[in-house]
This record gives sequence, structure tokens and C-alpha cells, in this order.
Amino acid sequence: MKLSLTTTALALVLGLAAPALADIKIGATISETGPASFLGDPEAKTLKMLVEEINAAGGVNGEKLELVIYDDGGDPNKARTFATRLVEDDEVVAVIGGTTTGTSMAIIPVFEDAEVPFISLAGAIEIIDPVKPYTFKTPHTDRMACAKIFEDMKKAGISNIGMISGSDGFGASMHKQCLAIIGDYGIEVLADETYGPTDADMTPQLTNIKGKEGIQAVLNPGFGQGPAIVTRNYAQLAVGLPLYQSHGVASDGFIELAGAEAAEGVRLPGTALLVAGLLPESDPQRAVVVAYKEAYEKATGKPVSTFGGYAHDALRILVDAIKRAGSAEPSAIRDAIEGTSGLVGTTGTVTMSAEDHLGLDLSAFRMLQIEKGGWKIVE
Amino acid sequence: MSLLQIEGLGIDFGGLRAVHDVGFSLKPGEIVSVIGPNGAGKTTLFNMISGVYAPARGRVVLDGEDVTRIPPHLLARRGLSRTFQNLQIFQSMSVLENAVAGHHLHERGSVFADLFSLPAARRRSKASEDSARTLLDRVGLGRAAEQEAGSLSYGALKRLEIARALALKPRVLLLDEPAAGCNAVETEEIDHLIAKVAAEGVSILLVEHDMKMVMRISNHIVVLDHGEKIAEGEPAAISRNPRVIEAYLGAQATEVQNADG
Amino acid sequence: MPELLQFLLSGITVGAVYALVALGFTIIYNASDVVNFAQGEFVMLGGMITFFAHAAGLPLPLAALIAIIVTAGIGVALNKLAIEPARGAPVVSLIIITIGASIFIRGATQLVFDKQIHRFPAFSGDQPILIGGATILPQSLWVIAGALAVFVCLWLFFTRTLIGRAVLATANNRVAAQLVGINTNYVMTLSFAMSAAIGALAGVLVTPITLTSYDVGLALALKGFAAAMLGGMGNPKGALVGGLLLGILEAMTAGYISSQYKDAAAFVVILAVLFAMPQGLFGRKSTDRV
Amino acid sequence: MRLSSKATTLLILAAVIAIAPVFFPSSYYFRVGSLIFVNGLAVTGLVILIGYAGQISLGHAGFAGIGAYACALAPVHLGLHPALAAVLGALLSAAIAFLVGRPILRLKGYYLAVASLGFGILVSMVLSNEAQLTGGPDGMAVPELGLRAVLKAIGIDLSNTEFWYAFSGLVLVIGAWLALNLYHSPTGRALRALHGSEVAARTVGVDVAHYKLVAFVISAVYASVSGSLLALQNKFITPDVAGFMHSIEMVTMAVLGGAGSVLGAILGAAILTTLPQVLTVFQQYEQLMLGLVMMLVMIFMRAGLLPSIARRIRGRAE
Repeated sequence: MKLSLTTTALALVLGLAAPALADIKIGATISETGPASFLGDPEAKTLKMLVEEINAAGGVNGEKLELVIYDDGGDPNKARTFATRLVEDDEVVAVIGGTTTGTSMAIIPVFEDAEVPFISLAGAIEIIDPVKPYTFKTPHTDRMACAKIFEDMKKAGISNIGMISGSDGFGASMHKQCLAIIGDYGIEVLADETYGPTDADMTPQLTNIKGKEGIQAVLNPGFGQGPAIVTRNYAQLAVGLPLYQSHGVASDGFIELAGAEAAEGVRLPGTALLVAGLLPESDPQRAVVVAYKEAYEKATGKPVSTFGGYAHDALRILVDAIKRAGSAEPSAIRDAIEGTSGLVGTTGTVTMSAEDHLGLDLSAFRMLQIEKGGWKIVE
Repeated sequence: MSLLQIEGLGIDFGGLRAVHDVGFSLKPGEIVSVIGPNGAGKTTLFNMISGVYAPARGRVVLDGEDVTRIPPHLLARRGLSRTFQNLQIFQSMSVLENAVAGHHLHERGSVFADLFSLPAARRRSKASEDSARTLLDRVGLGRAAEQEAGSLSYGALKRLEIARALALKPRVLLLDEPAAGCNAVETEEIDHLIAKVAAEGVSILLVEHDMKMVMRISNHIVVLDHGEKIAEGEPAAISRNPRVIEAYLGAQATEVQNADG
Repeated sequence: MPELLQFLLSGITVGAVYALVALGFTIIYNASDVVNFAQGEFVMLGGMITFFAHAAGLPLPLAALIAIIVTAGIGVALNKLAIEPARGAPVVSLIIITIGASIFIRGATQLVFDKQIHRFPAFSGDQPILIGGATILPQSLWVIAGALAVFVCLWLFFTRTLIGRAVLATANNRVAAQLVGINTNYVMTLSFAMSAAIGALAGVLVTPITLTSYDVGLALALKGFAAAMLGGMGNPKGALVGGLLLGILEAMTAGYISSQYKDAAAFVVILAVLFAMPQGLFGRKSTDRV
Repeated sequence: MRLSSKATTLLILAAVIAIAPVFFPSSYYFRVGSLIFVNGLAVTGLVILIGYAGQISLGHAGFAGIGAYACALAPVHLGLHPALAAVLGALLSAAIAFLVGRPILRLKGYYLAVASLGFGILVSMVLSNEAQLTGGPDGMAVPELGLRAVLKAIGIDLSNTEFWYAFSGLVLVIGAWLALNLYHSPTGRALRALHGSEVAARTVGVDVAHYKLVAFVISAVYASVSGSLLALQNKFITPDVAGFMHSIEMVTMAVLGGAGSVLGAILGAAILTTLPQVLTVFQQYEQLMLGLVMMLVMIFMRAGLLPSIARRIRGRAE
């Protein structure tokens, strides 16, 4: 009984994974469901949409792209299995994915061992620092988001802040990164609070922050519904200090969830994608972000988010590398990715090197402020 | 010298006196029966003596030692064992395993030996299995040893419980309606079995509805009604006692109110 | 002192959310001894269906009504298709069946609707109400009132109505209940419909505060379950007190001790209470019958 | 027949583990296989707790978490070899299970469920909150076990996935052997007796509280070793390993396959581990189908897949 069941299962897996030979096969393991689905869902949709688009336009180097995409549900163990599957069974030439830092860190060894290039979509700096030969990533590091925020605070003369961070991977990671560099800006954290990813009310934590003498601003690293509730509670308590959110909530959905009134005046570091329409004609990113935004919103009927943009950039980098390499050999692709130069994506202009597998600088971030339910660039 | 002594035992359920001030004693090898109408508190009395319920009042003395409110597994070590009115068979085990399980106190040992199936553990298992087979033969279930316990008839299960209780090699054995659901032949077999066990020096406390059987094998009878002892004595005297007769005749009218004991 | 009051108000708000979920558990448990782990999905459905009906242009009250009716229907279907055929199964099987149902409902919701987070407007605006230096949102009052109303209705239902007593009788002894002429199948169906409706109502009330998405059910179910066990499963009073207690405990821990360990504090207290009172605060005492 | 059932089970298990690789088209299948064995080990522990002793735990992933993080932390902070770290984790799990088990196991049914659930949540909360030590929700790296290099030195050269397939398969067979020994031993009989009727078990002298605790501690060690294997194999670990969903997953595997039988529970682990891999083509419907499978099996095959099927086959034969 056991044997026949297992073989049936194997046959199923085998039959469905039969490779089509002439195509360039790329893989992805994304958290389409689970606690990070808020990030993973737009990423998966973007990849599927862009691959279709590229194939409709004739493919890459005359060959069609084939995308093998798995949903790891945000579980690092599952991600590891899918990574092994992509490399060993599907025999893809490159992989995009790892929606969260946890899943990315869990699968990096698989790609390094198999010598297959991997572009992560997660934030933590550990992914590319120290540099690993086959591992790249597209989003700014959390550390850069912190730096952007602290720069803005410093400009406004803020030196004492309160922090309220989500206890999920995103919030905890950014919290750690921010604390690591905060000293460089002469800023001090006087109150350091957290909340759970499914909490319904953060007024106790905010009350403590409000009650602390000397705090001039509040920073909230987090994603999902948490920051929206924080923002609403912030307004409810009339804290009255500047509120900084992270790039984790950089989407129109956030304003809707928090309510335009409560979100008024909130600042956060975002990518050009959010303010596509506000960019000057001369901005090099304008054409790219407007095109992606229009295509995505047409294809899915949902507003774009920063996270979909990460996937967009990863695929663009990969396709660009395959074109330049003129080959779909994993090692050739790896070398070409490392040689990426001046590629304009939604997060900024990417120029990689042997020492830098991210290729972005702080200028890629734009400090945004919410005004009357919309975004404004403050610079 | 009495082996088991019950003194002024009582318990209340939700303010109702279920059993009140019941006392009597058992000598080694003696068969004492507790009788009374449904709801008289017989099973409750058993549950208190065997440590399943903690009595509110009174004492249970086993071989000169106060064992009131001592949990059942410690009473088992002191040589007290019982069967149940509503069968408490280990359903997912075989008949043999049920009887072997009764040897727990003799076969228990180091968990490590059991995990690694060391010779010591196998020896212990083997010894209790041999003994269990003898006991099953004794209660007439020798041939059913490998069957699933759940597949036996009601009467056979009653005998299996007796075999399991005997496996402890008890000094005092409490039997709660051992002949219920048995046909005449089976009842007679149980009858003989009880007499033989008693003859080996085990004291037996019996709850039974089959009056013929009670009168035949008891040395001594205790009568309960509404949770209180109304009479006590030799079988012949009890059968003539007017209070007992009245309790039994009146029982039909009151039975409905006292749905359970 | 305003801090204490603020913590208290926060605790009561969150506690009322837990209490509403916990109350939903009690009816099904009373009728069938089943703890329905899909209860959180009813809350989620209440919020999601209301949002999408509202977004489609229906007025909020109508959207909420539709959500409650549809969810009640799903509750009935759950009973007919999954719980009734499994009657008599052991506790662990029932846990897995209802968790299976909750995964199923979540999977279906994500297909029918989407994976985004949603919110619809609060019933009476977002202007905070000031109480002695602390603030509370009008929607919190709606949630608290909802929890109290459901509690009172349930209490009246179980003590004053024939059908409510029939539910309790069914829980006590199914065969006896059948013998005295209670249609136990009908009682079960009704219990699931009511539990689902209460869950959906909870979803409608809390969504403006907690927001909703296809996967909020599990967390709500866990907290509601914990609250119900803290109070003593099956007792509406236990659900209400357990929920409020849990919420206040979390808020006080977050306020005075550590926001990191507020959930931990809640579970430590639950464990401590269960060790001292194995049936929860107001649970029925049970005696082994042999 | 009854006595040889232990040998039969072990033989079937060992044969499947040894022969299956012949049919593997790529080394990815070794990875899935080793995951089945790791899950199967934890689930075998639950067979002792749920199947033998009839107690529920919705928090056993907590012990898997302890075993996993022991392998990540002890080599770094105590300088222990990863293998010794796994042993330390198992001892620690046993000690914690012993302390926590006594009060928890006094509870019954749903109350036991919520208390064990609370315990599991506490463990995962500590693992994700103590970020300085554990790396927080993003997880931390785990050192190499090093056994593969030793094998290579003596001439057995296995790839990483092959090694973990063989190694966790071996551990699973040993785990199954111990569990089967226990089944037919005095301790196993005491556990099954208290499962069948607690009051009857007491009256034959079984110290019910003690034996429940024995089952709890043993199953905790199984879960801990399973967590250690997972951590050493993945060389990276996050608090998810201790999460509520992992606890539920473990119980579901055991009960789905048949909590009363070691082979059944391992079959359950095999099905639930491969299911997400098979369902990748119906990605959108994965949750839908998983929920459906859980409900259908529990409704129509209450004893679990393997025992129900075995009964049906036996019924036809007679």
C-alpha cells in the first residue's frame, strides 16, 4: 500500500515536471500564502505577468522563458525543499525568490552548493554581506531604509525618538539594523516597544511612548496590518509627534487601511514606484515605473506595491544578464549579473560589482509624506 | 481479626447524601455481599472503598492500616482489587493482553529495559503472559486469548475482568455484579470460581442482583437502602428481615426517582 | 493614572474582541462537546463578505446582514457535511476535522476574494471619546456593546427558552434528549447556524479596528479558544469574563512589563489557572462515572 | 502473527527506505525522503503519546524547537560538537517535559489541548523574542554535523541529500524499533491500559500520572531529535520549527495515518510531506485540498488511513 502510494505520488511529480528542452528555465520560490503573503502575492503576480510579456515580445536571445514558481508559504523548511527541487529536479538556470529574510537565508546554501545564481527579494543585509558568489538581491537593505529615515530626522533636528516595531521577521530585522547604525546619526531611542503581527490594539505601547519625556518622533518598522493599526492608534491618542513608517508599508493600500485622516503627515522612505505620476519627466526611472505600474494594475486590477517592484527588478536584472551573457549557463549568468551596470529598475539604478551584490545607494530611496490621502515627495 | 474494616463511610453529591454512615468488616476468606435496590449506593460504596471516590466521612482500614482516600493504584499494591459494574475493559487490547495488564505490579520495571527490549523486560513480559494464560483458563477464556477483547460477549467480558483482577493476587477482591448478563450456566461457573478464590483465603466483597447466588455463596450480607445500612447478618436472617423485604417491595415505587447510584 | 485608564480601555477593547470569538465557541460546545477550531474563520468571513459587499456598492448594514446570513449558512453546511458524519469520534479527530475545515475555508476565501488586507469604515466615525485623560474609539464601544448583547442573549437563550434548554439537554445526554422528543439533529444545525452568525457578527464589529484578511481567523480562534478555556468552556459567563480578562492582562503586561512578552504572560496565566482549576474559572465540575 | 508484527513493520520500513532510491530520478527526491523520515520520527513519538497513552499535545513543536536550537546554539556558545548538542537538546527536552508534564497532564481533553498549546507558543515566543541569542524570527545558522566528511574519509562518498536520506532513515528505523519494543512491553501495556480505561488501569495498580509523564517525556525526546535532525540537515533554523502550525502538522500526520500504529503514522508523515510537493501544480487549490483531505480521512477512516485500510483488506479476506 505504502509503496504504491509513494510511487503514484512520485509519478505525478515526475510527469508534471517534465522539462521542455529549448526554453530557458528560471525558478522562483515565493511566499504567496502564509504570514508574508502580503509581500509574496504581488511578487508572484509580477513574475508571471512579466514572463508572459517577455515571451510575447519574442523571449530572450530568441528563446522563450519558462518560469517554475513554487509557494513556500513563508516556511524556510519548505523553501529549502523547493530550492532543492528547482536546482536538482527542474534544473533551472537561475532562481528568484525568498520573499522573507528567513526563507532567503535558508536556501542560500543550496544555490551556493549547486552554483546557480539566486536573486533574493528580502531586506536583511546579511543576505549579501558578506558577499557570496551566487547570491544577489534587489530590495534596499533595511539598514538603508533606517539610514534614510535617520538622515531625515537629523535634518529636522530630532535627536530622541521612540520605536515601536513589529515582532515578525520584517519588523525585528529592521529594528536590529536601525539600532546598529543609529549612533552614527546622534539619535537615541528612549522607548523601545514591540507588538505582535496579529495584534488588534497598540495603545498601551503608544501610551508609554507618549508618556516618555523628551521624545521628538516615533519610528514604526513593520508591514501588514500592524503599522496601519499603529497609525490609527497614534491618531486616537493624539500623540502629536512626527510618525515615521518603514518601506514595508509603501503602498496605496496603507493609506486606505490607516485612513487618510490618521495617516496625514506620516513619513516613510519609498521607491519611485509609489509616486510614478509625480516624478519629473527628466527622471530616469519615470518610464520604467510608469510602464510597470500600468501593466500590473491592468493585469491584476490591484494597486502596485513596492514588493512587486522588487520582483520586477530581479527579473529585469536576470533577463539583462542572460542577454549580455549570450548564454543560459548558470555560471555565465552569474558573471553577467555581477556586471550589471546602470540598469534602471523600480527601486533605483542598479550597478553591481564583485563587492556589491545589491548595487543600490541611498539616492534610490525617496522620502515620502502622506498628504490628503496621497503621496508627496519631500526632499 | 478482620482484613478489611469499613467505619461510618459517607459521601454527598451536590448536597444529596449518596451514602451515609455505612460500616462492616471482612475476615480473610470471607464472602460478604452488599445488596439493596437500584440507587441504594452500592456502587458508590465500592468506589469509595477502592479509592475512586474520596469519601467525605468515615474510614477504610485494610489489614490494620488506614487507607481512606488513598488512590486506587496504591490500594492495588496493598492487595485490593476490583471489577466494575459498567465494564472497564481495555477495548483495543487482545483478551490475553487484558489479563497480562492485570499483572502490572508484578511486571513493571525500568522504562529503558522496556524501550530496548532488554532480556529483563522480555522475562518480565513472559512471566506475566504465562500467568495470564493460566488465569484465562481458570475463567474459561483460554481459547479466546488471541481475540480482540471488544469481540467477546458481555458475560465473557465479566469473566475477563475477574481474571484481570485476580492477576494482582489480591487479598481483598471487590466484585461489582459479576453475574450480570450471564446465562444460568455461566452464573454457576462464576459462582464456583468465587467460592474457590475465597477458599484460597481471599476476602470477597460482592454486589449482586441475583439473589439466589447471593444467598448461596455469602457468609454475611449487608443491606443498603437510600445510602444507609438497614440490616446486616447471615443470609437466612436477612431473607426474613421485614425492613429488607419492605425496602425491596417499596423499591419499585421509588426506583424512578433514584435514577442512579 | 491616565496611563492605567488607557491600558484598561485598550484591554477592554481587545478583550471584547476575544470575548465575542469565545462566545461563538460556547453554543457548539454546549450542543455537541465539539470545540470548533473553524470559529475564527466565521469571524474572518463576517469581515471579508461585509467588505466586498460594501465595496460592491451595498450600504454597510445590508452588507453586514448578508455576511451574517451567508456565514450562518456555511456553519450549517459545516455541521451537515463534516460534523454530523463524524459523530462519536474522539477529541483529537474532531480537532483535526475542524482545523481541516478552517484550512479549507481559508483556501476557498483566498480564491473567491483575495489575499489583501481590508477595512471598512467605523459605524460612528473615528473621533476618539475622551474619558478621564484616556481615549477610546466609538467602534470599541460597538464591540463592547456587541459582546454584552450577545452574552445577555445567550444567557436568556440557555435559561429562558425551551429550545435553549433543549440544546443543553442534548449536550448532557443525547439519547435521553431524543427520548423526550428533542430533534437533536435540528438542535445541532441550529447551534452551528447561531455560532457562525455570532462569529460573523463579531467579524462585522471588529473589522474597523483589527482589519481583516483571509488569514486572520487562526489567530482569533486561538485567542478566543484560550479565553473560553480560561473562563471554562461552555459557559457564556466564562467566555465573557475569560475574554475580557485575557485582553486586560495583555494590555497591562504590554503597558507595565514588556510588550514583547504580553502574549506569553497571557498563556502563563492561563496555564496557572488551569493548574489550580482544571475546569477553568466557571467550568462544570465533572465526576468520573464507573 | 501478533508477535511477528514488530519484525514485519521494521522489515517493511527498512525495505522501503533501502529500495526507494532506485526509483529516484533526481537527488531532490532524497531531500523529500529525508524530510519524511524527520517528520516520521517526531510522529512516531506522538504515536506513543496519542496512540498508546491517549493523550493530546498541541505543543510538541516546542520540543522540536528546543532540539533544533540546541544544535544551533550549543556548538557556538558551549563549544559542543553538533552531535553532542543534539543529545543535550534531547536531555533538555526530557527535563522540560518532565517539569511541565506533571501539571499539564492532570488536565483532560480540550483543557490538555489548550495547556500544551500554550506551552508550545511560549517556546516559540522565547525563540523569536530573544533575538540576541537566536537571531529572532529571521533565524540563525547551524554548524555542519561533519559525519559526511568522516564517511568520505573511509571511502563512502555521499552527496549532501543522499547522506541525510540515509542518516535520517537510519534514525527513523531505530526510533520505530524503540517504539515497537515499548508497545509490547510492560510499560506499553500500562500506557495502553490507561488509554482504554483510566479507572481500570488504576485499579490494576498503574500509577496513571507517572505513566502519562513517561509517555510525554519519551515523545518529547522524539520531537527534539527530529528538530535536531532538521536543523543539522538545513544548516539554518527559524522559530517556525517550534510554531503552532508545526505542532498541528505533527498531530495531523500521526492521526491521519493512524495514531495507533507506527507504520500508519509514518505513512501519514509521508503523505502530508509529499502532498504540498504534488500539489504545486494546483498551487491555488493547495490549502483547499489539504483541508479537504484532513476532513475526509477523519470522517471516513476514523482509525487513520493504514489501520482502516488494513481492516478493510482483512475483512475482505475473511
